[in-house]
Amino acid sequence: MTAVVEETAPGKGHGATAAERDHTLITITLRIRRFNPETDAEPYWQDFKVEADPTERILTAMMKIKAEQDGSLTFRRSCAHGICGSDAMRINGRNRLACKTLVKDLDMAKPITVEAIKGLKLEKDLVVDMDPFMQAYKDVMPFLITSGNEPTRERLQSPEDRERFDDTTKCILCAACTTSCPVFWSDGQYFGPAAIVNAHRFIFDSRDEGAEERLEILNEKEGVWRCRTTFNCTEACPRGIEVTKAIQEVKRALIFRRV
Amino acid sequence: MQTHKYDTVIVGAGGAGMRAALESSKRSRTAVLTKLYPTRSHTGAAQGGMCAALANVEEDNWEWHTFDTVKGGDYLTDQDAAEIMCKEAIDAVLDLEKMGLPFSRTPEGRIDQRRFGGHTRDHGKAAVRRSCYAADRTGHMILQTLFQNCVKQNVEFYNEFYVLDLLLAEDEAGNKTTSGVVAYELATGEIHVFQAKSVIFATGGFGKVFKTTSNAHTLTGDGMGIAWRRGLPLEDMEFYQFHPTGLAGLGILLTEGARGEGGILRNADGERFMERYAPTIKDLAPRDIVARSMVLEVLEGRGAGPNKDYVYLDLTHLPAEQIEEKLPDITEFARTYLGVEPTTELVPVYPTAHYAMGGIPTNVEAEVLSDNTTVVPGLYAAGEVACVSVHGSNRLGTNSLLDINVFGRRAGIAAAEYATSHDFVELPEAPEATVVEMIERLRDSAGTERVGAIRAEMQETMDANAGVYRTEETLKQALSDIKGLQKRYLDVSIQDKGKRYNTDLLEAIELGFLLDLAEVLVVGAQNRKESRGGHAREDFQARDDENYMKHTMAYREVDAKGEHSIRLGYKPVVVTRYQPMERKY
Amino acid sequence: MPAGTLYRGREGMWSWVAHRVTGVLIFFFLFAHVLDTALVRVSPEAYDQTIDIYKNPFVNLLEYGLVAAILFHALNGLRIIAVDFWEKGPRYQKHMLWTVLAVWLILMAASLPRILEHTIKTIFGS
Amino acid sequence: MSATIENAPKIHGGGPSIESPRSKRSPRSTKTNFELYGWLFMRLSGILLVVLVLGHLLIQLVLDGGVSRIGFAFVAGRWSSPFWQSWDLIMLWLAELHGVNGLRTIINDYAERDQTRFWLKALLYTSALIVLFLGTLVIFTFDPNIGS
Repeated sequence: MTAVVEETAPGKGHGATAAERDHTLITITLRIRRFNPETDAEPYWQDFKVEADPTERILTAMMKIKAEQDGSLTFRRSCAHGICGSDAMRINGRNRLACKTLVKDLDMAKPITVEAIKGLKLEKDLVVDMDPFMQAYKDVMPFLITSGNEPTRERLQSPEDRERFDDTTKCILCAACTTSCPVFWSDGQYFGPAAIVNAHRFIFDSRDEGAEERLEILNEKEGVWRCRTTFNCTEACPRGIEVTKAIQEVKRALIFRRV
Repeated sequence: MQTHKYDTVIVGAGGAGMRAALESSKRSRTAVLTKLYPTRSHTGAAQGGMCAALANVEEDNWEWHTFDTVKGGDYLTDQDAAEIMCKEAIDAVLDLEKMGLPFSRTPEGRIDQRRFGGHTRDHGKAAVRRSCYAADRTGHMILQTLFQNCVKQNVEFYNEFYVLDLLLAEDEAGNKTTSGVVAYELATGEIHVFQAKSVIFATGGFGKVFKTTSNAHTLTGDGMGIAWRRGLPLEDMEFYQFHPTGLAGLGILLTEGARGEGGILRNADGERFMERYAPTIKDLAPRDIVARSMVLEVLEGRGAGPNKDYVYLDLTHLPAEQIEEKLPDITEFARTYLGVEPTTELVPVYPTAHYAMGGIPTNVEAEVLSDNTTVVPGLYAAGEVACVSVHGSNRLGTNSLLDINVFGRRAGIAAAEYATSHDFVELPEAPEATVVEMIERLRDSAGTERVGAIRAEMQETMDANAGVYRTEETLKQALSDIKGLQKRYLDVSIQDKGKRYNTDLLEAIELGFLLDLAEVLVVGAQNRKESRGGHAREDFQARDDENYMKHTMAYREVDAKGEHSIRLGYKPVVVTRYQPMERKY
Repeated sequence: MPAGTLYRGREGMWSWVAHRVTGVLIFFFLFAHVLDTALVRVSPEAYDQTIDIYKNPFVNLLEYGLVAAILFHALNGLRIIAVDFWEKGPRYQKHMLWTVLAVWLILMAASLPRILEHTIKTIFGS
Repeated sequence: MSATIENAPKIHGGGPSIESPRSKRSPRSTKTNFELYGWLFMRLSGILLVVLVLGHLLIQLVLDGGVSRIGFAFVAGRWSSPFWQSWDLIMLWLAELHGVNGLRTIINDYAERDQTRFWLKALLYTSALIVLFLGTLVIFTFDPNIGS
């Protein structure tokens, strides 16, 4: 459950909470990779200087730029606190959610680079085409499959069985994992971590009866065997899902056919 | 421009929209139009749970739930609607479980339940465990589960299609019938006309009229704004819920489930002040009461922090494992955004704008009303955009997730049935004209006003003058500010003149809706000279059933010169079995 | 399109890159090694001549590099297997990588004199 | 994700970019466990190779005298024993197959055009055949008296 920051440890109390510390604005530089398909042949870098509170989110700084400096700066955003998965982007070289990355957790003295996630078609500035990503998700049959008559009440499931797949229920489909994967960059046909995570969520759900079918899909050429355990996905997941571990569990399930 | 033809068109793909789609797509050819990818919808941010009298862990029944809902809504709740919701709640939860939702479980393997604000046993005797939950990610699980089932059913989505207009055919007598919607495709800038027999609005709320809000940036009241501009009324817009526990200064939501698990609110002196305001259920009083109490603590100088402008949520007495297991996400929010460790430190919290009780008036079949009783054939609304009104003047925690599931489902069924038994209504001539004009005006404007500046000023004035407590004076200020901003909005210009992913244009349009709705909210609040639920007047602190035990209906009037004004009317409250009483907890 | 910045992967990614690079190196060496060994079918002289190349100080140094590559590939390979089959492997992948590197360093240091003995003798006399 | 709009080809253009990934997913290939076995083979052969190759290195380069003593005579000495013959034979096959599979993966990853992929793989498999054939031949038909 740790956030994706790494340059400094997440701020702990130190006697005063962040809300109680004084808020001094500093000037930071965001070096954003811009691309407008209507006018540009190639993407290019553009620097923006913006006043920011160190405890502020990168997303806030970007919204400030859009509101005050350049309205054409284009990116997706919605909930702004790491729940909706809209604003996955590559900040200082790593995939993160702009709304879960605080200014103070990056090197504020240097320009902060912001670019689109890699491996999906770039549409404009930080917006990529999410359709292929969603297609991979759909391909693993991410829904409960059961047979027989529906029970009148709920299906029973012990807390232990529920816990078995808890980690992978957290996925918000932000694509930070899939687009951090070196295999996905070079081979877009690979299902990618997010799709496997969502298959895992059902394969290990004690109520589900579609595991065999899903495993068969992931046994394909573009399935789990393409995973090279680089752990980029685990590092990138803003929800703290142990993505690589989930993929390994699917591999082992395939090998031992023990689900 | 492109034209599409569907039986049913659903606008919005949050909980209500997708729940409706699961029903309507089985019965009629359905398209779901959403300005976001479905899983980005704000249903996913809901945390604490979804109440239903399953009685899995202790005695409970849906009548108690109904009573709590009516009382929680300060008796402005339409009781027929509340009965339906609370009765159907049980199946709504079980349906979700069968769809695969991973609820937290009891040791016996049943769906676990926990306490939540305002939910009591036997008409207010004590707090009851009624909220079915999945850690503090219930909304996330609901949204994912509904989306998963939409994938399973092959529901047709049009992602990043921003609906900007509702097409209504009108006969000589002025009766309106639905004929479709007009949408703007973000990826290409192209206009799409969707001809449909029935249309469901499930576009969510408009929390972005406020600065400090738990709402997503996308919650700009588009659905309400579109209906409003098409001459449909809006109901009870002055009732806006402020959630007590937003992260101070940020507004990010910390679930009421935190108090359901035993969390306590404390002022700067460490006092558990809710004991003074709600002696029986204390911190689990309904949100309006807790939010008002918190504001009073701060106003009376007992606020914490350097500016004495917030209070604390105390979880430190709870076992760390319980916090990690039951409240993992909010714990992380506190760590990430405030640098506070909730297991050992107090978390600074303050009320945050959260939920619109009001919206497009509908009956219990989710049919949209054009006045107190007249149905607009083919038009439906469900979820936060609608006002059924199951929440009255104050929604109980968890009842929104219930609302979207119960009335989303009802809307889906009703709309599909309407579509299968009716023919297409002819589209008006040049159906896209209004939208094209609106977009071109913004794109070609030579004005000098900036969207960001106007939006910021609107949010400032709404926070300052139309927040938890309001007075005649502050509301007057808010109204004059909004009027001024509306004038400036006419001069707004955007920098992005392109067609692809023009979010600059999108934000400008959204601001227009927000300004409209802010005005309706303030005018309604000004007119209601009492305090009830989510509408608290410092200058009229008592509830006044004599004069205001009725819903506000706001109508947009346009005079001969094209100037618009707001006319207010009223609608009686449906009372079935619970007579208004003084509200004590 | 000119790529953006290099992805800043961490231990997991860089160990994978190293694994790939060493793997390819070893593969090409294997190819050469089988060919040179095949010379034993031709004549002892041909073989010994070729083997003399290995005894050249510079090639001897390359050989040390080859050992480094093989050792890393082997040890990291074992780490990958642990990640694959040990339930807690993914959680301890970084610890295991540091262990791999430590063992690798020790072995490389320990074998340094032996492998380069020939070169040392050639250059400095025995 | 957006539904197919029959009369509306989605306009993509302008943007120079890699081809849309996963857009032209071929229908599900016939069910085989080839990739699974390939993956398993890499692990199992890996473990054996650690022993075989490190042993080989130890003998060749570290133990008594290292590379200095290697020569025709040394080889002749070793291959007179069936034990070392089988050691080297197994090592040769496992290493070559391990390597070929590794290279195959790398080609799959980085060769973007089908043509390139085909030719690189053809080259790879040919080289593997040569190495395996030659290596096996040498080990089995080694003649210590060839020079005399």
